[in-house]
Amino acid sequence: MMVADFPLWPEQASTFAKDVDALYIFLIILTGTVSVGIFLTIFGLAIKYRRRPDNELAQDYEPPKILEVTWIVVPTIIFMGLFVWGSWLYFHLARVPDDALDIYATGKQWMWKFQHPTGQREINTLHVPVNRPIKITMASEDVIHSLFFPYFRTKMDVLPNRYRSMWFQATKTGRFHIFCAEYCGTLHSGMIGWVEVMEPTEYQKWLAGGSEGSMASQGEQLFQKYACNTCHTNDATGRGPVLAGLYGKDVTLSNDTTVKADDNYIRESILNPQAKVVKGFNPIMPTFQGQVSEDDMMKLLAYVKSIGQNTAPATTPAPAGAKGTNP
Amino acid sequence: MSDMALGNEHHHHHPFLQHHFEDLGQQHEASTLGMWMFLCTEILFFGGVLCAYWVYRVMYPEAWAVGAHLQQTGWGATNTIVLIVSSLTMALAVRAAQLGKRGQQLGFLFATLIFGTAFLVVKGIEYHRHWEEGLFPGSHFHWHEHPELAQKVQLFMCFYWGMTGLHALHMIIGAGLLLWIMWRAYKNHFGPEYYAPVEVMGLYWHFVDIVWIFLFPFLYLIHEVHHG
Amino acid sequence: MADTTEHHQLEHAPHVHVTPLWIYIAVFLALAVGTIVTYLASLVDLGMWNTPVALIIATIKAVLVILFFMHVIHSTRLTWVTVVGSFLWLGILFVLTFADYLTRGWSLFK
Amino acid sequence: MTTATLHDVRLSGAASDRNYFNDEYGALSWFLTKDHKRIAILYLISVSVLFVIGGFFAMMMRIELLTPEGDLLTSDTYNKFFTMHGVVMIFFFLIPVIPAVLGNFLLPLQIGAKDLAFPKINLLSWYLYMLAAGIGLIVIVTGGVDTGWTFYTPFSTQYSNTHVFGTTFAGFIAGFSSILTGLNFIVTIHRMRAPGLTWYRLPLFVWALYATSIVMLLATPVLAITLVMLMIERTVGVGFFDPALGGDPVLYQHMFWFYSHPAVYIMILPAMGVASDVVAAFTRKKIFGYRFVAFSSLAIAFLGFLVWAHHLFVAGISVYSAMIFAFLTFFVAVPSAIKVFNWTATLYKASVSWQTPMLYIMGFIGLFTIGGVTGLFLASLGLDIHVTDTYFVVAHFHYVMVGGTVMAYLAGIHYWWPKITGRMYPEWWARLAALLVFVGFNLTFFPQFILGYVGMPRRYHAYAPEFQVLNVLSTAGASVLAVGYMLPIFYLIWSIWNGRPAGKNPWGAVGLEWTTSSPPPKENFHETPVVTWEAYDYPGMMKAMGETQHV
Ligand code: HEA
Ligand code: HEA
Ligand code: HEC
Ligand code: CUA
Ligand SMILES: [Cu+2]
Repeated sequence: MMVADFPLWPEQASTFAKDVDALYIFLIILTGTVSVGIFLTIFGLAIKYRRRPDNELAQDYEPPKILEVTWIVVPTIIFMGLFVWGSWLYFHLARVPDDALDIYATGKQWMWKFQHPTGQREINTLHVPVNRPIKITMASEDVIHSLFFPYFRTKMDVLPNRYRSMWFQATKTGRFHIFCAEYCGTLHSGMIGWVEVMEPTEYQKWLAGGSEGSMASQGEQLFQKYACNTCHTNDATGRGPVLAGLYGKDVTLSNDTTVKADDNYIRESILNPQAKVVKGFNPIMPTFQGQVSEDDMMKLLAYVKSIGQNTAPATTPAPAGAKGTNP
Repeated sequence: MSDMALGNEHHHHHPFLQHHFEDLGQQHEASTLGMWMFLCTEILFFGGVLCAYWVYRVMYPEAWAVGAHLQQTGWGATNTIVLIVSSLTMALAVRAAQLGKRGQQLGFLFATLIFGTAFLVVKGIEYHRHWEEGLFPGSHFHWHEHPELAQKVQLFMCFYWGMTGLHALHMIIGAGLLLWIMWRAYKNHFGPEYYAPVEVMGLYWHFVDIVWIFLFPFLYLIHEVHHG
Repeated sequence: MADTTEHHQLEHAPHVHVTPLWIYIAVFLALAVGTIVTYLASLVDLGMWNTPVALIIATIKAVLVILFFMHVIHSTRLTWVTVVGSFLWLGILFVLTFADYLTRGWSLFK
Repeated sequence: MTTATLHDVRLSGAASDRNYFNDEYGALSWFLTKDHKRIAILYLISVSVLFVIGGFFAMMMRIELLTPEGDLLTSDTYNKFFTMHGVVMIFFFLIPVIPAVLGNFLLPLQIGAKDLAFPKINLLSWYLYMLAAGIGLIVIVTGGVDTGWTFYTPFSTQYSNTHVFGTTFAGFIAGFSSILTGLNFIVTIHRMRAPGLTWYRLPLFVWALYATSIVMLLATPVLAITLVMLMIERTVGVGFFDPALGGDPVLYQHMFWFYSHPAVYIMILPAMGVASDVVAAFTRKKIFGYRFVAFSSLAIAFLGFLVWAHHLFVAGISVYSAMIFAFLTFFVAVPSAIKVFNWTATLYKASVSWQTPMLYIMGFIGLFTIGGVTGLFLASLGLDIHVTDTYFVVAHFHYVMVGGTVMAYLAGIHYWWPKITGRMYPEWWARLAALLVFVGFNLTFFPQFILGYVGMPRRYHAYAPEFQVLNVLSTAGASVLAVGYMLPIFYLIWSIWNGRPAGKNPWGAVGLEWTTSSPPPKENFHETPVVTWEAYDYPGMMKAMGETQHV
């Protein structure tokens, strides 16, 4: 069993993997050459000029100073190249494609909870379609965790105080590891799971099975449960601003600055409404800190998002299933 | 033992010259440089918490303004003046030591101690009031005027207590050192040849004063951010 | 930085530079005035300038204390380097920390 | 007025009978000593004990990791072990080891001073260190701590129910010990140099200690205040980084690494200083590009402050600041490269002696290079996303810290052992140990690079079965390494009584420390030396020695 299962290289299962591996291989060759070169030089010289009776004294010789300049300038240039390459990859990973499929993740000691916009929830397993960018929006309920997909060559820390999002596009179907990579207490090494990459049709089938209604519609119910609708009505008569059409727009605040209504803005508006007060409204919205769990928060977010795209409240989810397939 | 490497004759063996120094000049330079190095670390010590303070101040300007308005500026201003006076008397004590005037020196050191203590008393009064008003962070923090800002104001109060507490701790240590210096001054240890301990004490005391010069506007005087 | 010449200086007892009394008094008065001005400035609405004004006055006060009460003005170059250096280092902490916080909202052009 | 000159820098007879060791007797003469050499011995004993404790935790972890299941230790115990391994090794071993042992002993000797500028503060540093280590030991025996050596919030402030307070308090105190050592060194180097000893005549070890001290002075206080904030948050229940109040855990990480990245240069700079001195002595040459090597220490010390957030590339900092930090990180590698190349170039046309200190230093240069260049992997943003928090990072930092600093420390302790004790260590055993350490080290940590890239996260008590083979190799290597480390402990102690008397200058090395007797007298020099020669003036020394003399 030991020998059979002895990988020296992780499988490449995302679009990103080969790019990262390319840089890795380049670095191995570059630094390998340099390191081996230095090693051999040291040993070579140490043997050649080893102390012998006729070599008790070093020769009075100084290598030319131009060497010094060379080995300052050349590495610097190489390093700048590495910087550009590494940054290019990083930037690429930071920019989530617009057409990515939304998935929500919560880290919690010691499990991963995933929610699909259509309402499916799963723990420690994540089903995603192949060949389609997936965006994971995530937060932690307690300490810092880190969602790590080694075969996709990506990971990101999950924070307790704000949303962050990462993305990947799987290129192979199959089961791949998920690890928690940021130490989070007793069962940190047990906070593991699997990502199941499926054909889009399979994925649609899977989505169709057992769900409690889409996240947005569950969010809508919560919207009533928390009595948000008493102030946020569908027309301009409420005490709070109309939330339809809000998501992704710029909001003008009472101090005349504008902010983009993104995930973290919505989250903050609910947890700490007075931090950014919308122009023309009184700061009367109560805080929901401590009342709304991370799961519910994500549903509320999904709801606010859903009514952001089409002005009517979403009753039917706009599932972000694979293109052209019917659920 | 031979000190003759530098071969200067006029230096008799001063009782406070330590064995490993060549002469009092070297010893003096070493002590003051040592204190400066220590103050470097102090700058970064206070600087660390100050950096955190500014990060949150930029994030939560309203809460910071509210927090500053919870302070009584009168007390803060009084204390600033008290501390500046103590710095003056400290500087004059060093001067008296340089001139070898023992009486003056003792007087100014004593004045410094008195003003330092006055500062701590005023700070104590403020602390007491904050405690009574439930402005100490933690489970018994009560402050509800703007419920939505309460958490961030509490965060501000963490910094208030943390920074002024650290500063007060430095004052207490300074007061202890002053007593020791006063005792040595009383024993007539200092004069134009040897006054490094007084000088070093002064550097420390002035540094603590500088910290407060910044803390005062940062914790008491934040102008309200106006909403349009 | 120190070199051999430093040792010659050190052969003697400490180099005493006694600051005239009036300088101490003048610095003290300046500090007191600074305190009052800071306080008054906080009462008027200077728009975005309130914070910078408070900071500038505090810095001036600190510089006065450092130069005169702490005798840096007559000190060796090494002392100057030490003082300036430690503030420079504090600057590193601030600038690079804020390089993060202030750019968090920047968009990633596509 | 007699002065020590080049002509004295040669082999000479028996040790003088009065030395710092036998100058006074009794336990109190040690515990109240102000002699920097005795304080160095106190440190030597204490850091060695803590190294064995740290090593014990390492061995237990390696044994646990033999199998994928968590079978030997419970997960809580494992978590405590890697935390205490990291805390002990970093704060109580690696940071003090070279400065407080070798630096303390040699700095005054190398600059021709009678002692450090502040002998009492030097003793105080040791007591603070002991207090911190004592608290650390109490924490260990009363249940330990499980946060990782980085103490990330909010886990450390709100979730861990182990002795976080005690540990961070110990770290805080150890920090002050380190600050006071740095302060003492800087003042000593500025104010206590012997006549004629200009900056460019200083041994590179002194330059390295100077650069190290700057970092200690300017970085450590930020750690101190950060730990204070952490302790307050933990005791009061709310505080500076608490997300519930709007605090930001990433701010803690900024402040922690503002210290802890420069701290890695506190660990490596003195090692580089040792390397320079040893390379010069065992090649009988002046280090090539002396000034470049000297200033590269200062450059590392400075640039080291500009790169801390390369530990936070996936932690939630802005994309643009990540790029700034990555950019600056590459610059800190340039002065390190200068040193590596200059040591290598020094070997050219030299007279290379293959004695133990040189063996360790050859190992050091190679292993530090591997550790350093894998740091470049981590600095390459897009790649770090994959390898951060995996065994790749673990391998990187053991290569620089163990392959780098510990190897250099072993080189230094062998090189200066004759000066410290007046006796030679047994060369054959020492070479054997050096070989074992080198082989064992690579076997332990090289597989971890692969392990990391394949995806094994660090701080894992149990792991996926496919990672086993590499883990078994690593554990096997660690056993060899442990034997390699055990040997010196035995033969060095043995040599104190049984070693061959060393004489003033057994290596034929240049440097003020070799002009006084071994062990040195209480006040170091019988007469204040006057320096008239350049650093590493081997050509000059060789001429002065006239006919070659067999060493
Ligand atoms: C002695 C300690 C030490 C030293 C010297 C270094 C040196 C370096 N380190 Fe390392 N590092 C650590 C100790 C150290 N590190 C520790 C303890 C951690 C993890 C902490 C934790 O999370 O627990 C860490 C983690 C760490 C990270 C974060 C990884 C992560 O968590 O994701 C990074 C990222 O940039 C990094 C980079 C570097 C770089 C670029 C250097 C450079 O200074 C290296 C420069 C040297 C060289 C480059 C070699 C010589 C150069 C040549 C021979 C030139 C020729 C080469 C070419 C032309 C390619 N280190
Ligand atoms: C100076 C620093 C230093 C040193 C010297 C070492 C030395 C060693 N380290 Fe350590 N290590 C760290 C600093 C250091 N480490 C840090 C900072 C971490 C991160 C912690 C964290 O994540 O918070 C870490 C983490 C770490 C891990 C990762 C744990 C994890 O993430 O789950 C591992 C795993 O193999 C490891 C192994 C070893 C080994 C085998 C040695 C060997 O070199 C040790 C060999 C030494 C001895 C064994 C002692 C001498 C031997 C004797 C006297 C014989 C008698 C004793 C016995 C045989 C029991 N270390
Ligand atoms: C007591 C009335 C009230 C309740 C109840 C209320 N809100 Fe609000 N809300 C407001 C007001 C007034 C504003 C505008 C002022 C501000 O930004 O604080 C607002 C602003 C918002 C915004 C930002 C809107 C924008 O245009 O930028 C969001 C998002 C929001 N609320 C969501 C919710 C959610 C979700 C709930 C329920 C969990 C809720 N609110 C409950 C009154 C309320
Ligand atoms: Cu969650 Cu580690
Ligand atoms: Cu680093």
